[in-house]
Amino acid sequence: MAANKEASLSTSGLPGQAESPVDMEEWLHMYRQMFRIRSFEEQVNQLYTKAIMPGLAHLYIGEEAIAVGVCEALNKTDYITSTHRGHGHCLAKGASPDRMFAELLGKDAGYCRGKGGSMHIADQEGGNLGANAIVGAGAGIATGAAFSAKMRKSDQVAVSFFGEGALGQGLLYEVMNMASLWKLPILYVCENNLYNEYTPYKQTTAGEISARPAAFGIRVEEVDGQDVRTVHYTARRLIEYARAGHGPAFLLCNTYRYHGHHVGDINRTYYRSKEEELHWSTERDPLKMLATWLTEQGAADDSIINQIEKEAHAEIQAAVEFGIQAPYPDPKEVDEHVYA
Amino acid sequence: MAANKEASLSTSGLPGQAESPVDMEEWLHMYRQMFRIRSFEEQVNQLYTKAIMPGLAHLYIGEEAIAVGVCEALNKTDYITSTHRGHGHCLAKGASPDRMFAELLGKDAGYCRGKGGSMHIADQEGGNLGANAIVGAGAGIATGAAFSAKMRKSDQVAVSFFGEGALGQGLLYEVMNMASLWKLPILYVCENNLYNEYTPYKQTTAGEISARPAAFGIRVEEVDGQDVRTVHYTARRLIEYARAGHGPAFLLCNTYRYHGHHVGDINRTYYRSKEEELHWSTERDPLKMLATWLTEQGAADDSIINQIEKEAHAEIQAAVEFGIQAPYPDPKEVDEHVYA
Amino acid sequence: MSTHKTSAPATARVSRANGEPVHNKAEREITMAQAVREALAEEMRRDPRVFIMGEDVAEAGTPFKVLLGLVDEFGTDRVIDTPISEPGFCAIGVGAAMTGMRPVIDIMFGDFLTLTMDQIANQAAKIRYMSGGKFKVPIVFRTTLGATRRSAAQHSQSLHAWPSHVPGLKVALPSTPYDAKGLLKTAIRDDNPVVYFEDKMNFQTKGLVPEGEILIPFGVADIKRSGTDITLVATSSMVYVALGAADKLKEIGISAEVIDPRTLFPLDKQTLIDSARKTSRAIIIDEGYERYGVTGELASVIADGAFYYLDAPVKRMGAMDVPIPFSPALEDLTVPTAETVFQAAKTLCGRS
Amino acid sequence: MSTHKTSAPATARVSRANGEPVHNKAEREITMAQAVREALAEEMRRDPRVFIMGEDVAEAGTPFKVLLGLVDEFGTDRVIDTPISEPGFCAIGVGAAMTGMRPVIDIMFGDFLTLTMDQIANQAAKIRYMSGGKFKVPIVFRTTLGATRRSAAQHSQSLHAWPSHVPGLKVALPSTPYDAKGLLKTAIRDDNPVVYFEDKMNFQTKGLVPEGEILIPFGVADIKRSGTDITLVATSSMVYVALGAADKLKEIGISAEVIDPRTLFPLDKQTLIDSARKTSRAIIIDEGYERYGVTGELASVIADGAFYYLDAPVKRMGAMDVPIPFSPALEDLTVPTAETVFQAAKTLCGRS
Ligand SMILES: Cc1ncc(C[n+]2csc(CCOP(=O)(O)OP(=O)(O)O)c2C)c(N)n1
Ligand SMILES: Cc1ncc(C[n+]2csc(CCOP(=O)(O)OP(=O)(O)O)c2C)c(N)n1
Ligand SMILES: [Mg+2]
Ligand SMILES: [Mg+2]
Repeated sequence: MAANKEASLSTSGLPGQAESPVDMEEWLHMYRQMFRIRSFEEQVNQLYTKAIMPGLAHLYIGEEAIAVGVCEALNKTDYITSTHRGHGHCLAKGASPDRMFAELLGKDAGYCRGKGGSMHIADQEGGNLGANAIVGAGAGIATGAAFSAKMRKSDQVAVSFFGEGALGQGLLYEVMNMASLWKLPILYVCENNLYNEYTPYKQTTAGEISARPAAFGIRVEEVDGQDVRTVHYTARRLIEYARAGHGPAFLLCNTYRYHGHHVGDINRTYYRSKEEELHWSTERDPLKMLATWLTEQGAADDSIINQIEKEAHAEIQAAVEFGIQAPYPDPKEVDEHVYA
Repeated sequence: MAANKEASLSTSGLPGQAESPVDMEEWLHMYRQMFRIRSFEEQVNQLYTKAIMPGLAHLYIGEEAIAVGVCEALNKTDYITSTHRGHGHCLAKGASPDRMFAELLGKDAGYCRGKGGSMHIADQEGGNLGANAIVGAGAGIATGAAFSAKMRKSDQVAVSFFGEGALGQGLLYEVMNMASLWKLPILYVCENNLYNEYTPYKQTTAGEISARPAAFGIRVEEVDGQDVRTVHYTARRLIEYARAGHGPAFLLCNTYRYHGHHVGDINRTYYRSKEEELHWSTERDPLKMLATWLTEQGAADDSIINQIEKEAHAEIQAAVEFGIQAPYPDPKEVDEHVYA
Repeated sequence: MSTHKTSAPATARVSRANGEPVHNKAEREITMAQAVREALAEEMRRDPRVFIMGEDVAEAGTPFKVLLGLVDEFGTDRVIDTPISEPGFCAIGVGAAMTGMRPVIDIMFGDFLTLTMDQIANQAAKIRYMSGGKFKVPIVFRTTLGATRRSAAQHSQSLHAWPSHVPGLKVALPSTPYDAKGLLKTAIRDDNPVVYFEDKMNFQTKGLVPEGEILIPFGVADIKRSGTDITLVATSSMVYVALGAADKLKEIGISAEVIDPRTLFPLDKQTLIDSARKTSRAIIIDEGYERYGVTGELASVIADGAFYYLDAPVKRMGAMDVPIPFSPALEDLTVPTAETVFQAAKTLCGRS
Repeated sequence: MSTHKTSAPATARVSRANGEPVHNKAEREITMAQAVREALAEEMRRDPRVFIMGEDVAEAGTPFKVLLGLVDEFGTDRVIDTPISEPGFCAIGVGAAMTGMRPVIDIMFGDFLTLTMDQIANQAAKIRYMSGGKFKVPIVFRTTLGATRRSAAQHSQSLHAWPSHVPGLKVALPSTPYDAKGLLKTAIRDDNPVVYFEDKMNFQTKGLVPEGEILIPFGVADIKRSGTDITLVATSSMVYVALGAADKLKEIGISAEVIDPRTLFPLDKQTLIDSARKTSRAIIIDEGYERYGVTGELASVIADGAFYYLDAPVKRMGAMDVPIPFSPALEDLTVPTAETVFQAAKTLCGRS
């Protein structure tokens, strides 16, 4: 417990002497990954605005450093579970944007044959056990995956991403308790973007967030979720800790969603100010922050950054096209896949 | 939070200079109350052994100091919720043993007209909102009662008694969070008797119990649950705190049940040793501890104690008789009271 | 998406054949959402014990905006935003109801009933009986049902069969703004736990609703359209599907009677049975999963009560027994439509 | 207490008319509890992916002692005691099932399903479909049903109608030790979530069970007794009630056929319908609450499928629609008994 306490106070996350630094190529790769997510989400927003996309979607824009920083610390065979705001996690874990768009558009080529849509997007081969439309439910499934990994001695780790709203669900405490008792290889990643839908999290969350997992004997670290380097180094350390059998860890990431709770949430002033939005998107943007640092380090310049962005943009553009062109599932699929 | 931390370290519970001491008559009254509970439960055990009682019952013997120490700090109009091990709470809050036995025997004169039985015993006029057969559920109802008291500005406090097993239920964290956010007048009383049924609580409970409510910003104190004086003084302080609008509090009481999980749990050596049982019943008995102290203080002697016990015993004996003689409900009652 | 079930008339002008007290108040055309809001506002004005609790109910007025404005009138002490803790705030509601309050608990999506069944079915439903009639639990759980919103399997279910199964609960599911207002006011005044379902697709459906007091007694079905050849029993938004089918049937000379039970418990069995005895044919249309749900219950009530009068087996049309798919190409296939009901009715009347 | 529903024969010797593969293994008389334990032990020996998780399942072997001894053979790594966290350990089961394990999750009392419906109905049931068939969730939720144990309203329910309503789930409820073993082994090998219900009152009921492999296919009803005059469809311990009624009916010259569906989903509709067509009369006997539950479903399946053959309406006998009372004087009244079924059957056969 003393160790946890200390850990929860660490906020830098940058490597200590024991840790091997990440090389510049990898940071550039992470920049690309973050940009792909942003680009993907901007397309989603457009698809919605143009009434091409059915239903709703919850955009991850602003939070990209978390999914990327964490997933880059995972192996392909490791597991993640995700949330209603799940496109970023899915891409970061390695899914292809074309099949993702197909899913979001309800097409047969989608990861779930169009049956899941945005809120249930998954990448079954890539270790993404799925987004979930029940707040908190992914934490249960991820804990089960970690349990399974431990039983099978597979050396896999599970990561559960969730918003701070999931702290309201009792399930989370039940599974954190068991994860701690049984030293399961799991990392709980809490994305605190300050709002549960339209309600500020301070109105819904008593005490200190980091004290909650700590009370269950779980190692906690709190980081700036906009700084992909901090997120990544800290995640590496915690994932290593979990994989080594020391038990679960909890990574609290402070972040912000730039857009509405979902694509249709346009008038937001009754719950948050335009100034606050502007502050985060200009001063605290994870892409800008990494680009600036890379430039300072001499590892990138405008042309390198532009090149990455151009390529990623083209890829996403092609993926949207693929999704739009893809056919709908055959009506007879409607009662297939209910049972194995 | 710092204050909570400190509070959670306090273990004496005896009055500080600000607090008015309890007079000796009151301690004698509490002795009587504890003895009535013990006597009641011994009768329950006999009724079960003689196959007079239907179903099962969970005896409170060994834990009497908690119900009595806490309930003596409450007003009649205050609320409590209770558990499957609920006879002690019910008596301590002021219920009559005759109608309680009638309930346990499924008779019409019972508090619930025989429809509730041991696991749903309640005292509707006495503020006991009921035992509950769903572990943890009482904490939700009590939090609701506290919410209602606050809305009605009634100055009432609610107390939720539960075993440490209820720490496994996510519901508890959900309602503690809301109680803390909204500063509800509620005291959570955790009776840690070391076992969840047949499983030692250490196998089911990660981290430190007291850290859990503290993480939600709730004031916590941990006491020796066998020492009614400590329980009572601490409860008084916390109930006052809650009633004054400072918010919820959590009282962790370390205790032990002398009998099995339920009346039929006879062979217990596979989960706990006879030595452990003996240690608690001889060295840590709440009745003996209070009697010894009263004698030391010159407030009681053997004859006074014997007199109290004789009277209480006679009362309980008469109550059992009442319960046995009382008629069963009329069969036509079976579908009455489903709806108001 | 052309088969969207809310090809229901924008204005629902359906008869109210029985049950309601006669009133001579001014009627206006308002939406279902407005009717719900009006019922809540009136009851909160009337009775200070009534309060609303749930996620994003205050300033946001729920994601469906149904409660918009209530917080302005009643304040955040009576329109209370909660954490995302459905079991927790339902439990708080139960405790508050036992101790003198009359909570209206908002469960955003009916799919989240899965999280709250202990509070609803083991606590709220049983406390009165378990206490031998000493406690009462006057609480309303307001939630939603209904598919075709492209919200996929965990945000589209119609789980009203579950609470309907449980003694101690009452279950209401209005189809029109009029019924929404009248049933909700009755629910709030009922001394028992009521689970009240609104179809998310109907919030913008309009209908005539009187200003001020209307109370619709529970257990009184409403004949939304009279007919002689076949009985269509339909719940919630399926009433519009049934009315659409009735229009089509009329064109081919079949006169369909459309009955809305309005409350599943108490259930107005007699009105259902009488209609089926009269028409000798019946179809039950409900948006819950077909198996082990509402259609089975209503069909067997009719098959039993009208046994000697039926010319054909009672037909059941529920939602297809599959988790609700996201893809529009699939989702619309899972819910009864005016067309599928029309075809079934035609066949049942021997006109294939 | 004389009407206790387990006036069932201590040894259940009922025919197995159809469905099972022929076997020539040694049969012994064992209890239902032993049959369950044997099925689990055999499956755990066969497949290292199978494990058991729940409250007090290891050394205590559950409060019903059904699992006694399993921990000795398989250790605490495969027979796992949990905290009192039903939602939590069901969720862990789901995640484990998705990633290569085959959990058997123990939910002590069926009443606690209220706490786990999200994991069972929103997660386990839907994950395969929502993933377009990419994931599978091979998990068994083993739980209990049945009243008359004087355990009152929160420990006596028979909530099997709820999971039966939900597509994606299978539901099994054995009546005999033979069926208990065969259905549980099938459940564990099924690649889908199965909710498996045992009646707490039947754990000591004995019956002939072969050693080693028996697998009973899902969706195959068993004719527990053949007859010609009336069909009694009965589930779980109600099979004994029906058999008791059949004995009494025989004395007055009425030949009753007793059918146990054994699985509610998949449901062997044809066997039910065929029997009712043959006998022209049917009663459904189930211990769940009567309304909106299993009796309604089975009655309407028969009323539909045997419409032109029935001489009387299908009669439903479920548990009385009340929370289950504690008092023995009341509790026994809430469950069908051999006598009440006998009377109903007599009346249905026009022999009042
Ligand atoms: C159990 C449950 N309750 C309510 C909802 C409705 N809902 C969807 S997202 C959301 C807010 C989630 O907030 P948070 O967890 O912080 O995630 P964020 O949207 O901020 O990423 C709510 C209340 C839900 N999907 N599931
Ligand atoms: C939700 C729920 N799960 C399981 C049970 C079965 N059960 C009854 S008492 C009990 C143990 C409770 O332990 P604890 O809370 O420590 O109370 P104690 O019996 O020790 O007083 C269990 C598991 C239950 N009644 N409710
Ligand atoms: Mg958030
Ligand atoms: Mg305990």
